[in-house]
Amino acid sequence: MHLHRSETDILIIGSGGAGLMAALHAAQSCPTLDITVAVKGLLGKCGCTRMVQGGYNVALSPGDSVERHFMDTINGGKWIPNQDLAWTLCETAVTRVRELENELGCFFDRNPDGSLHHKAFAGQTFDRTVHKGDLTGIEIISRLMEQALTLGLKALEEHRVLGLIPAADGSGISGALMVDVRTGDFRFVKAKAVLLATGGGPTMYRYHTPSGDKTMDGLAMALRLGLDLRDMEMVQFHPTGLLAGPDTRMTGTVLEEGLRGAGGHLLNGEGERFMENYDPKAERATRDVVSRSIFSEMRAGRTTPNGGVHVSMSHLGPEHVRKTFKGMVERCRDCGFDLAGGLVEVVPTAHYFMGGVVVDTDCRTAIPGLFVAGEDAGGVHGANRLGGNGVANSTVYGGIAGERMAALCETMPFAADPDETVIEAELARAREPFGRSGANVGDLRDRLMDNMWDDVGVMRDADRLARGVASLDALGEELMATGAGPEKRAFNLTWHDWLNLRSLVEISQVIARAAQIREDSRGAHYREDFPETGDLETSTFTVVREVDGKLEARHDPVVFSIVSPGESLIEAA
Amino acid sequence: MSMVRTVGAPHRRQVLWWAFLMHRVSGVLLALFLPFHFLVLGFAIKGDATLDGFLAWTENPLVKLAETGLFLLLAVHLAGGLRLLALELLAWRSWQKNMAALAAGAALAGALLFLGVAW
Amino acid sequence: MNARREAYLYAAQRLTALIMAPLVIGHLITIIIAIQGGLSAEEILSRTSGNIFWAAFYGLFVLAAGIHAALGLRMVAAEWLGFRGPLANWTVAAVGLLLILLGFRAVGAVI
Amino acid sequence: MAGDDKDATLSVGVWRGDADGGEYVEYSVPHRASQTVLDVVTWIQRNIAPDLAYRFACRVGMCGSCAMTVNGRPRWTCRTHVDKVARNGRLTIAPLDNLPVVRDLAADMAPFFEKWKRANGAFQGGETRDDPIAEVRPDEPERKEADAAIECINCGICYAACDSVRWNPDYLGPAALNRVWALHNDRRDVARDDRLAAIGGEGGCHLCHSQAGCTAHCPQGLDPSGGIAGLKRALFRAALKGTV
Ligand SMILES: Cc1cc2nc3c(=O)[nH]c(=O)nc-3n(C[C@H](O)[C@H](O)[C@H](O)COP(=O)(O)OP(=O)(O)OC[C@H]3O[C@@H](n4cnc5c(N)ncnc54)[C@H](O)[C@@H]3O)c2cc1C
Ligand code: HEM
Ligand code: SF4
Ligand code: F3S
Ligand code: FES
Repeated sequence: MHLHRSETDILIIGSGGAGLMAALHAAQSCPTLDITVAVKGLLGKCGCTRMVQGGYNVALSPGDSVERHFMDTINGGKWIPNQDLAWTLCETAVTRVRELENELGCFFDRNPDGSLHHKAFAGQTFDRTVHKGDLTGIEIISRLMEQALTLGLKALEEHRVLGLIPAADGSGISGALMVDVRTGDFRFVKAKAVLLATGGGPTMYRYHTPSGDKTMDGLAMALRLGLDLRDMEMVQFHPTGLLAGPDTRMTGTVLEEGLRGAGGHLLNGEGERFMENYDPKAERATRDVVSRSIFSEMRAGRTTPNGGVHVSMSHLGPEHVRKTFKGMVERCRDCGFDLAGGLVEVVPTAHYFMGGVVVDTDCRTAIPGLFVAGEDAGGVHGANRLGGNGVANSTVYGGIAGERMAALCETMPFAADPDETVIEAELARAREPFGRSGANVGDLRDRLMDNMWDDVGVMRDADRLARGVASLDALGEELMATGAGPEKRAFNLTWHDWLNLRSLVEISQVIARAAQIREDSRGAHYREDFPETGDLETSTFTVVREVDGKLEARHDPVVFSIVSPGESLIEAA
Repeated sequence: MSMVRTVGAPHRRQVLWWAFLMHRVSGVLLALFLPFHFLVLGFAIKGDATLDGFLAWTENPLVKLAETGLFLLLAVHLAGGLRLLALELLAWRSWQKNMAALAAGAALAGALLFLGVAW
Repeated sequence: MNARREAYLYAAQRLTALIMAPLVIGHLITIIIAIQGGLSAEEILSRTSGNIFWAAFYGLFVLAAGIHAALGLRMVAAEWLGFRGPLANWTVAAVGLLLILLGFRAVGAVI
Repeated sequence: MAGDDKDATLSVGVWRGDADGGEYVEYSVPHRASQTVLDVVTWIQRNIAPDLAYRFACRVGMCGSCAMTVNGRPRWTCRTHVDKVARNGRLTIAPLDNLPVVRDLAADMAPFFEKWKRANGAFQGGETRDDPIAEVRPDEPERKEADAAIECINCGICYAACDSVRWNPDYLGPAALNRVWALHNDRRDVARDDRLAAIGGEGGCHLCHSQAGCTAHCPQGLDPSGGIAGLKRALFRAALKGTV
């Protein structure tokens, strides 16, 4: 098996907010560094940072404070977040937004007097979300991308990273193995420091919002390296994903929160408003409550033709709706629905993944030289992520990782040699499906998505989780018996689908394991058999890791390093 | 095997593209025709007879048609050119389509007028 | 520098267009009037001979047309014939010059 | 076409090939009520042609990866409903024009971004992260121009629709120039004169002939054509002032 080998100082995996910000900061810290970005799609054109609609949380508004942002984050995360991570997030977001505006050229919406506009976002005690209309992500990623283009970094576009390779001498990381999607050639890039920034992404659910290139590859790689993954049961569902039937990729894509905020109604299959039966705030209840309520209606069989519920806006006046939610109305119209005047089917949809690799505030992991930032990192959000903290997380920590990696490289004479046996093992693993005749990988994925949706989804209990674990095991075995036909590696999307599915199955197993051991309901994790939120003072977070091919799950106590339950930084201030 | 990916390139089928094409073709044809036109007039140096002889030749319907064509070209190019100048120098935008239509219409009207008068 | 040259060439093309616009309109109207009753050499010459106004009118037109057409052809040659660079520039300049010379000869003849 | 009719099929010609050439291959695809062109392509790859190469990411019109030529016109396929474009149940799908092909429906976007870079399409600010954020009133005329040009998703559709690009491969093209127009109207930027110089020379904005295919096809409703006209004016002024 021929393997291209090359060397770089810093290898960045992924070109979302975290990856690109890391590249920029590394280059600023040390312009002579050789920086390589390997990314599954085209530079800056894949991943979810592009897809950010709502905006970016930052305590820049007069009267707001980092303390307040921090308290909202901790409360939203149900006291599970790593407080040092959350604090660094809130504190650094201030500089980061100024950097985005002043140095990189993002332009966020202004008030009529020219000052930065901050909008309200659910779950926060202050209007602190800066945004560019409802297409904030496009502005952020485009500006990052064009700055990265001028850096002269080495972009390995359409290079899928297959595995992280440790050093032969056990001293840390050595680099990453990848495949050039276009040619099918394998390549090992040796590096002094590696950043994992593949952006998590819970795309193993029947309904999901993230971009299609995100399939938990990064977390699966980290798991294989034996790293601790935390909060893996924490999957955030957005209550209103578009439901357009199983045959279209449009299904699952997000219909914005504001529809409910503005007074939109949710109607079940019998045409009744049902939210009042679950929560006095009705449609304006929080994301998790609305998601569970819709899910309950669906379980009770009161569904629309495609198996969801309806969102109805027309009572607000179609013209008004068309004006206020232009983007959403157009998006629905493009796939054949009339949001302004008719009914549109919606369903809760998996949106964000709070779980991830255990890191410190310098983005370091347990393996020297390996850094993790963005949605791949765990601990920042705890049990729930505030809308607007996701892109803040990826750009804040991407930047930090870039600086720390640059500093590390400057003290290192050369990169460590790789453990060749791991390279061999990863190559064999990637080529696994070749030679076996192919069943339809898509069918397996459909089954995975159904399993996860039904048994490890919005509402969980011990029985369902047990069933979920069993079907995931069976699915895993079936996948290993399924092939991708003869070995044709150049732009073979069917092979990549297989690889995607393997990452998804593995991380699904971790999610299910973590969900099994968390026997209380918190934030995004809801156990019907343990509906109460446990004692906050003794809060723990879950950690799963792989030991000798087996998953081990445990609880670690939350350290209240800054504030304890019952206290608040705001009163103190 | 063929490299042709878009047969007939329908992406061009929009008003402003045709406006562009008409403008360009008329410009090129004008540039080709104008030297001859000048040449003809230049005959005047050699005495009225040559010119008259030549002008008599223009009584030929075919030549008349060509003259009409020239007139049309000039009209088309003029109208298209004014449209472009408005667009680029005055930053007219939503007007574009109207201007294109106007240009074509004016050119056609001019040509018809000329035809009517000439024959 | 390059940018300035292109900007000036662009401006020259648009400027000559602006100059020609009224001239062409004027010319077209004259033709329509002239054509009624058929063209004749006397007619043309009696109208134009020794008339300083028409001399300036057509002189200006010829000058502008030469510059304008040369610049226009430069663009078309580059795009449709792939003919670019110094040789192309000199060629279209020559065409423009020829146009101007022929034009002046014609103007000289009828004035 | 009857959308819900389970028997209805689409006849789809898909361009298959690579940089050396290719041809249209016919597929028959079930027609559904909710079905985008991207769904058609996906269905073919999943069910008939496992080795069909194409690209997508966000599937909601934000990433600009899924642009292809559909029935002869460049479009974003994830947000193009089949019923909007199919003629008598017929679709032809090819990679974007004016770009090299990687394989099948995937075009090589490298020249597009190379030009973005050449046009100096990256912001250059005079302030740093330690300075306050500039106060810019949204109703300033310059700001309005910049805002109108800002939401480009770099899909390359305008680039594929422009014959000036086709005829002169050196031409920067509408998207890069549209970006420059946005930056030209961003008064926080300190490199506006340099940028005018970068887009005024060879391959620059004077190669645009206002064909306006860019504006007609831009899925984000931007107006590169108008922006480029603005750049031409700006360049002329700059030439007179001697700043380029
Ligand atoms: C529809 C939607 C709306 C959202 N709205 C908001 C919002 O309003 N506010 C907010 O704060 N957050 C929002 N989020 C969340 C936010 O987008 C993400 O949390 C954040 O952008 C993640 O950034 P990232 O850099 O970690 O990952 P991403 O931006 O997702 O980038 C991941 C990168 O890794 C690459 N990659 C993946 N696997 C591999 C591999 N094997 N090899 C090589 N490369 C790989 C991907 O191609 C991609 O380039 C939203 C998310 C979605 C889906
Ligand atoms: C009546 C007054 C005229 C006006 C207002 C006018 C206007 C214009 C304009 C604005 C262009 C630029 C097109 C572009 O770059 O896209 C142009 C191009 C051109 N003009 Fe004229 N023009 C006039 C007369 C003429 C004449 C008399 C000739 C012939 C000698 C001519 C020949 C050309 C040519 C060859 C082009 C290039 C076509 C192209 O680039 O597409 N024009 N004209
Ligand atoms: S200007 Fe429009 S068509 Fe061109 S790349 Fe940007 S979004 Fe696409
Ligand atoms: S299509 Fe091309 S020619 Fe100009 S107006 Fe747009 S860039
Ligand atoms: S898939 Fe992102 S724009 Fe179509």
